[in-house]
This record gives sequence, structure tokens and C-alpha cells, in this order.
Amino acid sequence: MPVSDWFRAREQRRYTVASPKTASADLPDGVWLKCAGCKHTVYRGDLEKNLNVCPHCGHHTELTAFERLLALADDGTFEETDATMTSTDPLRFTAAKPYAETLAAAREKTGLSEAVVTGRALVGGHPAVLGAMDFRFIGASMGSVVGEKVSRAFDRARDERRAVVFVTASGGARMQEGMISLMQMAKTAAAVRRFSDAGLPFVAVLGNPTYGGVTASFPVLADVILAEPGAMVGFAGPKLVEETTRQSLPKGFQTAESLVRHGFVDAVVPRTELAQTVARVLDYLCAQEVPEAAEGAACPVPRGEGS
Amino acid sequence: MPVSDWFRAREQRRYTVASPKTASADLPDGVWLKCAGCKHTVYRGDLEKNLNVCPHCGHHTELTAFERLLALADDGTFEETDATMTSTDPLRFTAAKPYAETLAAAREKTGLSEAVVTGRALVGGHPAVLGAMDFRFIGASMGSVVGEKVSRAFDRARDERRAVVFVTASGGARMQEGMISLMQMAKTAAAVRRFSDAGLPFVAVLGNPTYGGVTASFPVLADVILAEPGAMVGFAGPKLVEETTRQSLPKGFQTAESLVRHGFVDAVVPRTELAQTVARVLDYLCAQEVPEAAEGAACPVPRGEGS
Amino acid sequence: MAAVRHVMEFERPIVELERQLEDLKRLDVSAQPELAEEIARLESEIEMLKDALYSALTPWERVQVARHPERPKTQDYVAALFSEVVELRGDRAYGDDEAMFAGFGTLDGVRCVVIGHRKGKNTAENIRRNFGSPHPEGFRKARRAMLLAEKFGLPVVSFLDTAGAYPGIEAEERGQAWAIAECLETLAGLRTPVVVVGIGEGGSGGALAIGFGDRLIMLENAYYSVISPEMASLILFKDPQHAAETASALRLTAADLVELGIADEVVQEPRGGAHRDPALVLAAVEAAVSRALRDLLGVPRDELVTRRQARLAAIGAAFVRE
Amino acid sequence: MAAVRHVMEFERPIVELERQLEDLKRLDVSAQPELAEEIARLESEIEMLKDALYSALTPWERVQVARHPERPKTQDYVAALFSEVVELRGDRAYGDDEAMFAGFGTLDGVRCVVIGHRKGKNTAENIRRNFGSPHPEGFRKARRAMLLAEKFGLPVVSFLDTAGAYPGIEAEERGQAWAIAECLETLAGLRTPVVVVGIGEGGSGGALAIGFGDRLIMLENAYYSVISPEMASLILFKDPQHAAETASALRLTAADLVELGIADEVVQEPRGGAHRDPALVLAAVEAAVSRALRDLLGVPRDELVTRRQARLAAIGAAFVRE
Ligand SMILES: [Zn+2]
Ligand SMILES: [Zn+2]
Repeated sequence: MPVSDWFRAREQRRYTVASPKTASADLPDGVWLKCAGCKHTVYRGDLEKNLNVCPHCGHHTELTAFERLLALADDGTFEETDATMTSTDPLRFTAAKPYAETLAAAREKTGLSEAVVTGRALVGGHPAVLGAMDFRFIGASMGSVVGEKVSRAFDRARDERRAVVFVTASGGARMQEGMISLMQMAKTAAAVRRFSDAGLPFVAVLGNPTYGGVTASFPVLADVILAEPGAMVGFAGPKLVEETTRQSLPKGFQTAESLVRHGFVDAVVPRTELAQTVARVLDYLCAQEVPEAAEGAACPVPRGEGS
Repeated sequence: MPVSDWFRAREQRRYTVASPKTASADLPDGVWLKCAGCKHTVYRGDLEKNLNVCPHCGHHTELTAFERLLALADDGTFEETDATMTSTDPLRFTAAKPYAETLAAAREKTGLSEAVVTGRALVGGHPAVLGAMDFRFIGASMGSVVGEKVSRAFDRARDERRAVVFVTASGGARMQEGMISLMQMAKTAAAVRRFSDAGLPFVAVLGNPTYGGVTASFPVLADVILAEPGAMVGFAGPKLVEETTRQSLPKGFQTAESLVRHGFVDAVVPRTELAQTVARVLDYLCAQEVPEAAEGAACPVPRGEGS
Repeated sequence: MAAVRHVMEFERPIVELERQLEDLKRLDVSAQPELAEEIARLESEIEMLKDALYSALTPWERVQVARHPERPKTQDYVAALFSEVVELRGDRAYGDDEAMFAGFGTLDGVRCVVIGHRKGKNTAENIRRNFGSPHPEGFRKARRAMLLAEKFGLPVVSFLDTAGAYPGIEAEERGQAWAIAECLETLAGLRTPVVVVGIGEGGSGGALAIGFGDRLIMLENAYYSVISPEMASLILFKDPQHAAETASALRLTAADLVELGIADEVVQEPRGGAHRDPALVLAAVEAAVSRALRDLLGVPRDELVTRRQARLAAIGAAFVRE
Repeated sequence: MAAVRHVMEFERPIVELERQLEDLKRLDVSAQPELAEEIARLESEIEMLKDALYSALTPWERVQVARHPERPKTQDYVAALFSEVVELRGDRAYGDDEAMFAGFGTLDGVRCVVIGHRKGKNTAENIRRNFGSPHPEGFRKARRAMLLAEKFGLPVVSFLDTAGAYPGIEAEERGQAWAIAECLETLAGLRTPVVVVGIGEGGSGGALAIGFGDRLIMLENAYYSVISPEMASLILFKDPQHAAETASALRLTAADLVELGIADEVVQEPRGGAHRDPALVLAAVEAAVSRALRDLLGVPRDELVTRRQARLAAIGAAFVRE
């Protein structure tokens, strides 16, 4: 039995299957949906089976964090971590609307405790830490909880010598936690630095949309950066850019496709091929064909799992 | 007595003063010269005293390698190394004109054995290895000898834990040594890599003109890059660029001043301020204010000099 | 005290009273003896008003002080605090961004690498410096300077004063987010001391890119924020007029930052703001930076990085519940 | 054998004879019995001529073969030699240069990082790929791939096929020399095996930037030169017409490189050049690269770098006299 199979078997025994608590919670009740890309009417079941990619035009509709994770993880291997972490509203922020209410509404709406879901899984047989952001949760903005969960994810991967695969989608930093939020950019970048210095592989998938303090922190530090078709990715939002510069934006501005041309993304990968592509990339990043790596060898047998 | 003074005194005792064998060999016999920058007539003695910088317009005229080195080294501290190295014509190159004849003529004209002069010196009190290229010697092109002397300069500086200061001026690789010449780019870059990995400082001064395989190898790998006013620096020569692209070149194309704007040069420094600026930069690069540097400390007491 | 030309919104009542005072003083006091008394009364009122106003600036007022055009700029700090300055230019890839300073400088005998956002002192200079808002090449230049500092064992001193990274088309196309993130990653592991001084505006990711380290010293009226109060107002209230409210809510003042465990130290400013007595402020900052450097130069490099990362890891960790 | 459309200058006499042969064959042999003999004679002459011509190509003729538009390109080698290919794009700073390939690929079970100059197979593709002449971002992409290879312990396989780095205005303004030098410095210390294959043109610094390592395998008709023969002719003779002479003088052929101690191995091409039987050449290169990889994967990383640097240091050292 090859090592990867052994792993798969072993991990399947050990890990519980996390069910997507809230899949499709946002979709209207109707059985038929209208595609935002081509205006075709699509049967909801067909759309879901196709990972929310329109079978007519390939338009990628939003996915929940759990849908993204389960689409990436080898069957039955995903085990969530830090599942119940919530924010205590560090600034007692009340401008316009109390942050506590905003949080409660987001939890209610999504069934999630926060905007990012992380956990252990196998991806193409490789032990990994997976993370995905859920845009429905206050625009998947990064506050203390997202920063903490992302940092822990990288530290956990480092300790257990796993790869990290992260799918982003975020409006940026979470305003309601002020400077605590801004500092999460540095905190998560520091976590990537520790992880990366250990010679371990990080694959980022930029989903639609990814902006601001999230783009400019951990995901773009990945070894290989993939993006979903049509995903809008940038630092400043297009409206702000247009208003600041008083110029009309070039065609395709900030799309995943233009980011490839501008040298910042390795490939635009349709969602239906994503799991396979990520697995193939990990095949390389976890290969270590050159043996005398002494320190920094990626993805050997994870430590601390035998217990 | 501060350590730098002690060094100066010590080195002055030890090093012989290399006289500029060939200063001004190229200048016409006349006592008055016409400046190429402003067409003013300038007294030759005034020009030489001013390091060949026109007192009227600041135009920088060519300097010999020795003139450059003696202008940079603390008084009386320069000691030449590898002074007699010559090429044995590895390809037996005879197209158009036998290379052996070209070499002989260059030696005759300049009194130099090759296109680069290297040696030990103090620069602002800092132990350094100095190098300068002499454009009169076959356009200071880089063949086996230039590559070997440059490599040895960096290796010597590494062994003796000295800084390196290098003044370039070159048309590029030396065609008459074919692939041997091209490989000197890799050879000298490798020498910089070894040197740089040891944590030692390298300051480059790009003189007029610096092109091709010389630009694209060791000098631009410096920690701090200075350039002389008006120096033309690039990879492809302006004529080739114009012919290839059939576009007229932008104003200031490939000048030192435009290289600053384009982000590749730290400062354009008039020749008359160069020694002082280089010394000041070395004050920083040799300072090591953070003590726990264990490995990679720059410019401590050089090893192997006590013998 | 320097003569100040620019009047901030909240200073208008005082300026109005001062104008009235000038008018009174122009009248013939001998003809109206009660006038002298009136003048004295008004002078004392003005003083009391100033004390009251300036000693309890609201966060939004502090933001305005932080943006005051005559406030000392990075170039003032570089000139006043450092000798033997050598500027370093360029990112070695695309350009030299004049909105970002990088160079060497010696502070109280300690050789440093200095970086900082660089606003202009007049319109022409501001245009050249893009009003202190860097493009990606500015961040890449700063990063190059950080790596030089690490390689040659020099501490880094960083001055923050930016409304933010420039939100332009080309800035986005040349990877603003990537350039900032690379600065963060570099700073997070930089094996040399990093002292940061918030001197004016601390606008979001563009400030953070060179804005954290082993010490964060904030001027009393400098601010540091995840988002500008105006933009927060626009997003939360669909209306930029609630900036005063969001400025308070965002907890962006120097005092807030100390309370949140993000800043270490506040340097007091003269009444009315740093621009009222730049020399005083420059000297106070020099003393604070010098103390910080001397503290940090004694810490072993590995320990420095470990502490810096632990400090970052702690930010926000106290505010999560599992 | 593939049908070849492009005829090189030196092949013209053969093509002329082949045309005559075709003419003869179109005549009625039964009417002129001596014709069959004439045809046989001509056929044999053509074969002899081909043998003579192709078995002793001059350096200048080899340069033309190396430039043959139907010669297998980097993308052919990537497709034929490697499975599970994943392309990597972009320099993370300015752009993605389609004149340079970078990616992962698996050769005979060995996972590798693959880089290479990428010419087009037709005019449209050539325009997109700038005829295989990279801009700085191409070299920076290659360098990124090299660093990934080092970090993750993958060997690098590099395919050379460029007339040179692009001599354009923007290429110069974005630091062509800097980008190339940084590749050289990176390759010089890269702690993973590097196998280089010269498959066509090896034009100067633009080739060298990804063109040295632990093994240099040259195709029989590939060339590698400090300068193009035409440019050398222009400089030395003030006239581009002496290219044949300079091509000889420059010692730029695969055989020359082995003799000079720069190349390790020559892969033979079918008579007339690699484009006459691409499958054969692809298989031979695969075997050569596979052997080189398996040799090198056994060498400890430090030893690898030490050997590579010693090898570089030796180049030219034998030709200096002190
Ligand atoms: Zn559709
Ligand atoms: Zn003049």
C-alpha cells in the first residue's frame, strides 16, 4: 500500500465528516434559478451538483465556506478546527449599528460562528490544513477571530508538517474591530512567514471577491496562487479607484484573468477542476525529489498524529 | 586611537603606493582641451585636478582605471593585485583581426595588462577590495582575464572580510573569447553570490558607458549602486534598441539619471564627491550596530593580514 | 512658535475671537478706558478656550491635526534626527517612488536604516510625492531597505504618515496588495530592531506595510486606523458626514492604541499640535527613538523576532471566545 | 519523417536537384529507356550530396538549422518529455512574459521545475511570445520558478532557445540587465540540481540567464554564443556579410562547447536537423535529461553548489597567464 493510500485509510478512520451545516442557506426557495452570467434559467439541483458553476456559461456563483472545503478535501477527510470561535467586540463598536448585533445577525444567517472555516484534511492524499472564507458573514471581513483562526491554521500546519490550502473571498479588514483588525494583516503574514520558513507549501485560491486587507496579507504570500474564473481581486475596490483617479477602468480590471497577465496569479482554474489542480500542485510541492533536504522537508509523516 | 585610524596607519606602513602608470596617456599633447559637454576650452591641468570633470558644465570625461582607483582609495593605501594577468587567446580568434594583435595593441596603448585593475585599499578607513575598469582596453570588455580578476577580487574580499567597491565602464562581453567570455557573467555573478552570502558589503559605481554582459552580471548585484552623472548604462546599446524597435528613444534613455527614476540606481554622484559618498555608505554597511550577528558580520579585523 | 497659516475647522471659533481681539486692539484705548478691561477679558477668555479646546480634542479633531499641512513631515524628522544621511532610491524592478523615503542615517551615534512615507510641503512637492500615498514600487523600495538593514545589522526606524496606499489603476495593476503583503512578511521576520513612529496619518494597509515592529511610538495627535473616518462613515451611514462619530468608534488615537496594546508610548505635542512648535516635537521624538533603539540593540536577534511575533500573535487573541 | 516547408539557404542546391529529379520522373520512361538510369544516378547523387552536406555542416549552417522555424520548440519538449504539467505564470511584480515558460512537470517519474524560452510556431504565436526574446519579467518569472524548485527540493530542467533578451525600450527601462544578473546569482547558488538543454538558439545573456547549471546538454545543431554571428560581423567587419566567418571564429557549436569544457554532452540529430524527425530527438533528449537527473539527485545539495561554482570558476581560468 503506497504511503498516500495508507494515510487516506488511516485518516478516514480518524476524522469525522463535517457536514455542510448551511449549504444553500442563501439561495431562494425556488427550484429554478436565473444565472447572473447568462440569464439562463438553471435547475437548482444541477447548479449545486456543478459546484454553483452555470452549466450554460461557466459563471461561478458564490459558494459557502463548507461547500468550498468539501469540494477540495478528499472524501470524508475534513475535520474542522476552532469551530466555535467568536469575537467579543473589542471596541464596543456601535456606530450606525452595534457590532454585536451585526455579529449576531451574521451568525443567525449563516449558521457559522465566524467568517472563516478551517480544519485538517487530505487533499489528493496530502495531509493539509484547509481554510475557506464565507462571504455571507459580514463580507468575510477579517477581524480578531479570522486573524486568529488563520494564524492558528498556519501554526498547526507547521507543527504537524502539513501543506496549507486556503480559499479566500473577502471585502477586507473588519472595520468594526478597528486597529485590531488592521493588525491581523501583520499577524497572519507573520504566521505565513513562520510556516514558509519551515519549507512547507502554501497554495492559495483567490475567490470572488477578494479585496483590501485580506488580499494584502496572507493569501498572496502563497507559493502558488490560483484564482477562480472572473474573480475580482485587488487592494482598493474598483469604485474607490474610479472615484480617486477619475479615469474609466480598463476592461477586465482586477479580474483573475487580468491578474494572470499582470503576473500575480499562476492560473485561473474553473471550480470543477480546482480539487484536481490543487492536488497536482501539492504532488510537486510535497515531492522533495532532492533528498538531502535535512531541514525544511515538506509533508513527511505528520508528527503528533499517532497519539 | 580609533580602530579606523589604527588601520589607516597600519595599512599605510604596509602597502606600497601604486603610481598611475598611464594617467592621461590618451589626452592630446595640447595644454588646452575642448570640453565635449559645453565646448568651453579648459586648461588640462585644471581638468585633471578636478578628476576630469569640466569646471564649467560638470561634464565627466573618461578616467583611466588607476585614476579612478586612486581617487577612491585613502591616500597611499592602494596595493594592486593580479597585476600581470593576461589572456592566452583561448579561441585563437582571427576574424577581421587576430585577437592577439588586438590585445597587444591595447597593452601598448594603455600600459595595462588587461581591462580591469583590482587591489586592496582602505576606503574611508574601511578595508576594501577595489576594482576599476579601463575603457581604453578593448572597450573594457570582459573576457577570461577580467572575469578571473573580478572573481578573485570578490573571493579575496570574502577571505579577508573586506568590502568591495567596483567602478565599471565596459562595452560588454569580449567577443574574441566567445563562450568563455559569456560564461564570465555567470562566473562573476557566482563570486558575488559567495561574497554576499558571507554578509559583506558591495558598492558599485556605474561609469560611462556600462553595457551588455558587464552590466548584466556582477555590478548590478551590489547592495548600493551609485552612478556617475550622465553615464550611459544598459543591457542593449541604444543603437541596437533603436534599430530593433524602430522607435525613437525617450529623452535621457539609459542615462544614470533615468536609471534612478526607473528604480535601478540609488544615486547619481559627481566624481568629485564620489570618494566621500562611498566612504559614508561603507560607514553604514560596515557598522553592524546589531551585535548578535554571529555569522556574517561585515568588516571586522581582516584575517590573514597579521602575517 | 512657528506662524501657522492653515486653520482647522474646529479652530474657527478661536480664530474669530482672535480677529475680534485684533479689532479691539486697533481702537483708541485712551478714548475708551473700559476697552483695556474688555481686551484683557477677551485675551483671558481666548486662553481658557484654547486650553479647553486643545486639551480635550476629539478623535475627529485629532485626525484633522494629524493631517495639518504644516505638521512636521518625514523629511523634517530625517533632517532633524539623523546626521550623515544617504538616501537610497528605487525598487530594482520598476521605479523610484517619491512618496516613500529610504536611506541611511545616524541618530545619537547609532547608524540606522530609515524609511517613511513622504508627503510634500506644498502642492508641487505633493504632486511629485503623490500626497504621500505610495505605489507598489514605494513598498518594494522600503522592503529593499529593510533587507539591507537586516543584512548589515542596522536597526530600522520607520515614520508613518500616509492617508493610505494609492488606490490607482496602475498601482493595482502593479500589485499593490502583493507589495504590501511582502513588506508585512519581511517585517514579521526581520532579524534587526524595528522602531516605528506614527507622526501624522496612519492610513490602513499603506501605513501598516512599514508600520509595525518592536516599538510603536505615537505622537499625541497622530492617528492609525483600519479605514479613514470618512470612508467608514460612507460605508456605515451611506453618508460621509458621520466622520466624527466613526473617528470615535474606530479607536484610532494614540491613546486608544496604547490601551489596545498596539502602541507602546505617546509623545506629547504642544498645545494646538506639533506644527505649533516643531522643534520641541522633533527633540521629543529623537529622545524617544534613541531610548527605544538603545533598549532594542541589546536584545539578541532571534529573541527580537520571537518577541515581535508573539506580540503580533497576541493582538486580538484576547478578544476571541472559543 | 515530417514534411518540411522551410528551406535553408545552404539546402538550395539539393532542393534544386530534387526539383530536377521530380521533373525527370514526370517524363515517360518507356519512350526514353536511358531516363531510368539518369533518374537512378541523380537519386544517388542527391543522397551522396545530402550525406556530404549534412554530415559536415559549417558553424554558420548549424546556426541556420538551430533557427529553423520547424525545429522542435520548448513547448514540444515540455509536452513530450513531461507528464502532469502545471504551468506557473507571472513574476509577482509586473507581468507574465509569454516568451518564457515556467512550470512543474514529471519526467520518467521525477518531479521537476521546468523553465525555457518559448518561441512561437507561427507568426501569431511568435508575436505573442515576442519571438522567444524575454523581457525582464520573463527572467523574473524564471527566477521565481528556480526559487520554488530550491524551496521544495525539485530539480530544474531548463530549455534554451532564444536569439537573446529583447533589446527594447521598455525592456531596458524595466531593468533587463538587473533581471538577468539576478537569475545568474540565483542559479549560481541554487541548492538543487539544474540540467540545461540547448535545443536551438543560445543567444548571449538572455540564454545564459537560464543557461548554466550542473549539466549542459547540447543538441548537435544548437548553438550558444556570446553574440550573434551577424552582429559580430557588423562590429568586426562593419558589414553583416561575414557571418559565416564569425560563426566559425566564435566557436559556438555544440562540439566547440564540449571542447571548451562548457557543455557536457551532445545529442545527435537526424540528418538535416531535428525538424526532420522530432520524435527521435525528443526521445533522445528525454533519455539524456533522465540520466543527468538521476546522476544529480544523488549528490548532496551543498556538494552540488560547490561543484557548480568550481566548474564556473574554472571556465577561462586555464586561459589566463599571470
Ligand atoms: Zn450562466
Ligand atoms: Zn564643460
